[in-house]
Amino acid sequence: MVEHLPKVADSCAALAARIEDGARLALAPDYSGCAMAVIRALIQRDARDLHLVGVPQLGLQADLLIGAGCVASVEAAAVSLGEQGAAPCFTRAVQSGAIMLKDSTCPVIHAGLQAAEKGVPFLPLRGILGSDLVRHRPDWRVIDNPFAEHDPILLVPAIRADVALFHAARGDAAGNVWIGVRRELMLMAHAATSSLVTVERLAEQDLLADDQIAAGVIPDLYIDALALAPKGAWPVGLRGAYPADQAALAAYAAAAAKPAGFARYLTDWLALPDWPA
Amino acid sequence: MVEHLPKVADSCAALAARIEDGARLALAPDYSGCAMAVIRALIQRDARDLHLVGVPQLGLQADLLIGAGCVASVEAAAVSLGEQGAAPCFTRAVQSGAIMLKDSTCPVIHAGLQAAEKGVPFLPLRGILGSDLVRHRPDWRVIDNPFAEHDPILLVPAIRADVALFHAARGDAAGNVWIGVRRELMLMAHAATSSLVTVERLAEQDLLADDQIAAGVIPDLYIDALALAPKGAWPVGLRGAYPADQAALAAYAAAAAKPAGFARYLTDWLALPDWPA
Amino acid sequence: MTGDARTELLISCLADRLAGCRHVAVGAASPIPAAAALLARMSSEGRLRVSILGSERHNVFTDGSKELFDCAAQGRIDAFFLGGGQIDGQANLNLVGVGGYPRSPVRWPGSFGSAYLYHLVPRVILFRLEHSPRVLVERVDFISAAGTSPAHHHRPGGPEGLITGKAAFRFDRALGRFTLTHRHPGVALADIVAATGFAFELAAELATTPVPSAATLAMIRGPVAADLVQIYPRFATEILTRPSAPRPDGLT
Amino acid sequence: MTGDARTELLISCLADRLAGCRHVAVGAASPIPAAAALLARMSSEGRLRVSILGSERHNVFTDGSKELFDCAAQGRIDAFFLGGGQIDGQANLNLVGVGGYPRSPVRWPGSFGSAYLYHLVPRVILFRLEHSPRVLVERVDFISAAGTSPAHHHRPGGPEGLITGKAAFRFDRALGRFTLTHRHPGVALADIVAATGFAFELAAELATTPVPSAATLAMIRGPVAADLVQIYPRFATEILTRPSAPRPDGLT
Repeated sequence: MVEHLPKVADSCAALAARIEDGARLALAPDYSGCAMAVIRALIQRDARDLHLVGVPQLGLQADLLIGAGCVASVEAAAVSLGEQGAAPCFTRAVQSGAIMLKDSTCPVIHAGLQAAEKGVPFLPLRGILGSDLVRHRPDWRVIDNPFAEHDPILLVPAIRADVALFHAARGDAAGNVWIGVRRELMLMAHAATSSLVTVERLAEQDLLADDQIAAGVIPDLYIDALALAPKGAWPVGLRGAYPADQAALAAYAAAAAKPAGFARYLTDWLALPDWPA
Repeated sequence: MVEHLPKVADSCAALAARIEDGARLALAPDYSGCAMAVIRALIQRDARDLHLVGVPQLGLQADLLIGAGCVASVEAAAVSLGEQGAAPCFTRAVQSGAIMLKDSTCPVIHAGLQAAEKGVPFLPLRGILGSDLVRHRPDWRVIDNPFAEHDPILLVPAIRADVALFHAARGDAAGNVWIGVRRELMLMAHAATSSLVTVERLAEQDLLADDQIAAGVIPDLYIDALALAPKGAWPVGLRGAYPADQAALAAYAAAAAKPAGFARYLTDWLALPDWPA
Repeated sequence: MTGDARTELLISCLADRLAGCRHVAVGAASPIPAAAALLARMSSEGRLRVSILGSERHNVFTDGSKELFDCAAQGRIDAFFLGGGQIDGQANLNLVGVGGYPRSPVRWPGSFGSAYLYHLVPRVILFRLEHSPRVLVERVDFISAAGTSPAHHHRPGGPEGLITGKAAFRFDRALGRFTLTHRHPGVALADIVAATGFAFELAAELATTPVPSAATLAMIRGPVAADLVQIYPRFATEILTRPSAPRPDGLT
Repeated sequence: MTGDARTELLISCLADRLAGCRHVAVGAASPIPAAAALLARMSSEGRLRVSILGSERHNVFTDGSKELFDCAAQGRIDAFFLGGGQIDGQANLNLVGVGGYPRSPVRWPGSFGSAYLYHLVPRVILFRLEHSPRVLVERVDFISAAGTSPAHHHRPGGPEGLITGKAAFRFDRALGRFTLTHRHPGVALADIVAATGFAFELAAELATTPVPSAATLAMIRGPVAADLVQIYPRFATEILTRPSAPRPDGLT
């Protein structure tokens, strides 16, 4: 493969600095690739008015950002800490009205991203009709399928994020990122204007040089900046690398159950001298 | 990974026998994965009234099937022999009206397959308006984008093939197929009711067991039958395995330029005692 | 019934609902449905495919998290399990919250893929362990996924029935009503009526949910638990393979 | 001009049209545009990305053959080359056939992606070596891809100009007309007029296409040819790196 200009940034803070206040930010769920070290840097730089898009749902990343006051709105199929239960900051922010909520459902998020990927204003989707989600989403439309009679169908608008932020196992000097079967990260990258990525490690070789590896790679064409972040998803896991740190997640869930507990947790987390790699 | 029931068929003839007369058959272009050995078996069994869908264009496979009288219609963005020039049997069949032609353009085929993949009746697509293709495709629609004003946009219907037929580098006993970066083959498989595949070789191991390999694999969930066919794409090439046999393609193009030459070529080709592996 | 015996009964009961399926998908954080799917797979001699979200072993998807939904729309998934914070008599599901929207005093994570899969998977089996008037309500506060649709809507899928910690209901899609078909061993009809917040029909013959056979129990405690340990380690080791407590009545 | 010198001139001329681009894509079976793109890339010190369909080296796509089209719609491709069996004065392209449809007495392979990319790639450079009245027609027999669109249509892309074996035209999208801006060395205006089947404007100052500098020629014959040999072996070895025949007029 031809070499492209290198894109490896110096730090997670440098990546966080590229995410402007008010940006529409697409994030992965806890089972996929979470760039937790950049989330910390975003909170450290006191980011404001972020509009989060969960692809298709959100977990710890969102709960931290919401608790830290960085978030104006959330569009997702769900926000939760998975086995650790509800996302406490999210729940409080919804109940207090501190964030604007765009409740969705998984395939709508995927279809909205695919619409952005294809550069079309909308995509149709089966099902969903009759759900109260439709009533509360004035940006969705129901039309009669023009290819049939009396066949209502939902149209969902393209979801164009300013930034897709995620973590992956490997990157190379050109900015190619190996994501393996976690193709929702590729969809995010295609659909977003810019993509910022942290990786566990930098590969020596060009990730596109070997077809076997290339099949799981997002080419640098879509990647705007890359930073090295070993254990960058912690305390959530990274497929093939490390499992979620359930003890750390449980500690978070317990602390964040009350606002004061969350505040103490955040202070400690931001003050950690080193990322626990 | 969990073992699924094996799907390795005994022969290319067995695969060809699964493609019924009148079937809508999705085929790959010459640069992707052509199951040429099954094409020969289809002609040997005297298949009739096939409706070919080029994903998104067609080459030698289509020209042979058309020349042999197996084809009722063709839907494709183009049919050609690439560097060897026009596809002679296709050209003659269009000019004589022997086949029904649904002229398309690459992204419409992809969008139609994606609509089938998503189980929706249509997908919107930018561009294309003003092309005479639209005038000649009564199955396409132009609507006003419901999310904007005075913004006409093309809707293209789902392309649901009965069978996707293609060739790939590797398969395993369960029927998993490695296609690497040739993801149009995955889209074909998702979009078709059934998928029949020939492979260069059978892998010993489960192709889904290792994430690095799995990223380029169509899972057996979508594969109905698999046959071993070394050099199964010949005389067209297979990425990573062998290049196109330009001499053989030139010989075909020269012979097929006239109907009598094609007939002689076909007789010889069908009579080849062994596949030239 | 001890917790373990009830869990085994439910696994067996849910597995029975998968008879004849070629492919069942199970969502995340669903240990009992996952165990049921694996049990049904073993009973089918491998003919039933099981896709468990969150599992690496029981998940062949290679096209990202959209693939499950595309796969369902292609008609390649025959059965799925759904639950909800509230389930009403018309089989509407609420996974969003209670007491007003959007600032719901009780707020749950969200609808996930329910609004979609409920319409596209032919056999959706509703499962909720808690059988109480706060879960089984007359009318949900928020419809995440609608139990029924107008006849002209494209809807190949929908609810097949509801299984709880106390009983099993069949759902009639045309009538839009549940019918109580089974009570679990040791559960009185009056208990079910009192714990159910919606009106329902009563089957002509109310059966008792069959207890799992010794062979089934052996499968659950052996290969099913062994298989499940990778996804739900606590559930598999603490619930399924724990030496059983003495069971005074032979089962419960 | 000998064939080789004209080829080099065209490569240089097409490469000039890519100034300022970040990403140019080149379709299959397009050796001269591919060479031009590689030349422009070398001149840009790597800032220009080149995607050549059919190349494994100059093609980073990993999402199948749809990715080129999605990528264009995302605004990530700045320039593309298109040609056609017929090109008319309104920049309509015909890749389908001549003399009636569908049973066209002259039938070409088909429209490929032209109908789409022409609308979505900002800078589409039309290129056709043959400059004759049968190619450059008043009105194409079949519009594969429309040169212009009504103002309210979503159309971020369109034709920038047309380069042939004889000349270069600029296209005015608002007027829907070509303007002749350059004649290639040794080509008379009268020859161009006679060979062009459509009416066109004449630039206030008709320039002569600049011949490639010695440095450019060295790049074409050296690294560009070496790079291209994997995709177009015959073109790269026989045309670009063949020892030049004596050139009576110094170039042509």
